[in-house]
Amino acid sequence: MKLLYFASVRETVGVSSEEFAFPQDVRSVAEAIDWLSGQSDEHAVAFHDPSKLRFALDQNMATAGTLIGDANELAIFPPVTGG
Amino acid sequence: MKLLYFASVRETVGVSSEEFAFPQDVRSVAEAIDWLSGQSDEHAVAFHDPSKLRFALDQNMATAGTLIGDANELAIFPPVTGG
Amino acid sequence: MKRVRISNAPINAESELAALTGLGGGAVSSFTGIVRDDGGVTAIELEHYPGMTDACLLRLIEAATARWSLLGAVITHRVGVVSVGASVVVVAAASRHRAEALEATAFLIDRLKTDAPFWKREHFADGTSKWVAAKSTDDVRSERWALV
Amino acid sequence: MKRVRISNAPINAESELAALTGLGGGAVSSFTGIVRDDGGVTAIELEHYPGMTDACLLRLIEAATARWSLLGAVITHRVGVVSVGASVVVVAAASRHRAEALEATAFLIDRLKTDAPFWKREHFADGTSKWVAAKSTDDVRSERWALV
Repeated sequence: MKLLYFASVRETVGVSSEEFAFPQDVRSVAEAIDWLSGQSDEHAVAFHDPSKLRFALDQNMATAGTLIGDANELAIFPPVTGG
Repeated sequence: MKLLYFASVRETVGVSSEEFAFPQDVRSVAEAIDWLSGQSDEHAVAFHDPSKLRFALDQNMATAGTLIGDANELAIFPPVTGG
Repeated sequence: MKRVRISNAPINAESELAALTGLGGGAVSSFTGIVRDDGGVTAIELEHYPGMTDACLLRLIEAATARWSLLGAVITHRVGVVSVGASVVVVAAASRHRAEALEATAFLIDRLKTDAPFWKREHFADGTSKWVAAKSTDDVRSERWALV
Repeated sequence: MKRVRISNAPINAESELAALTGLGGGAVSSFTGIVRDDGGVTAIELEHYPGMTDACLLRLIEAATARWSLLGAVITHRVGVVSVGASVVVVAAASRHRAEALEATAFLIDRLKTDAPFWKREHFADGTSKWVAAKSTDDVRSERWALV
């Protein structure tokens, strides 16, 4: 699974992109966030409050409850502020 | 009193502007229209249906019931179609 | 910045907007009305009430400014003959945030349609012409803005 | 005519509108978002999600076209560093009659604010910078457009 981070999430994690093979029991976006939080102190800080994060699976907006299925790309970012 | 006519009203009356001294009993716009209708066949045709006319007194929108008072200019025209 | 212009010459949205983008606000909204080729129309001819038109349009801007927090608003309206595809009217408003500019723009064009003393004559390819009738839908849209 | 552009270079409303005024419609409406000098901001820096941005903006135009009878719509959005006073975004819509273009323009900018993957960082005169927080008022405006 390709992970993409944007804006403050990218800055906190320290990279804009990385690859992980999630364990079998990671099925939803929320479970992925929980698992990612264990990967480093930076991940833990970046993902400690999932209510303040937004997600996209294969470039479509997703929620914490969305199942990952066979998606290839999970993007994690703060609420958008364009326009 | 200076009379101004616009668009189809101007074309029907045949002039864009004229002057009249209204009699004393012409107090409202409706009474002015009624009196003007008697001035010529063209006036009669132009003003036969006041519900299809709009009015301005001294360049402010008025209605049939508006009193003429000491206004100097009465404009009579069809509903506006700008924009 | 409040500006009203009655123009015999072609107008374009860009120059009308330029004055509004430099006012320090975050939002500029505009509406441009264009002559449509409706049933063979080749041009329209616009008559107006010269003494009243400027004052009427300025009153619309004053009303919009009283109702919304605007940094500026402009209305430019063509008179005379305007060909199909050319702009008849441009209204635009600037504000700090977008809601005000968007609403004021809709208000200005809706009220202009029912309140400003302009009359349109359509010219057709066969040489005929006729006055355009006012639309009841314009009255409905204008009355939406009545303050309750 | 549906067009989405992500631009590193300055944008101006005029060129964005030009394509829409020639579609035969009677109405073109536009909104321009401009960088405000809020509390000493000198510029903003826009990051986006390159793979997703174009598709997201095009989906917004598709949604507007499905909802209103439009002849065309465009969205152009800056990325990178944008100075105070410069345009960040232009959205515009063309339609036969004005109601559709006006509503679609408001819809496009309201939804862009909450749906499109852009993030703004503010740069200040003292050399500091910070990410802009999303506003709950933007959510409220976006949700107004939910189809009931």
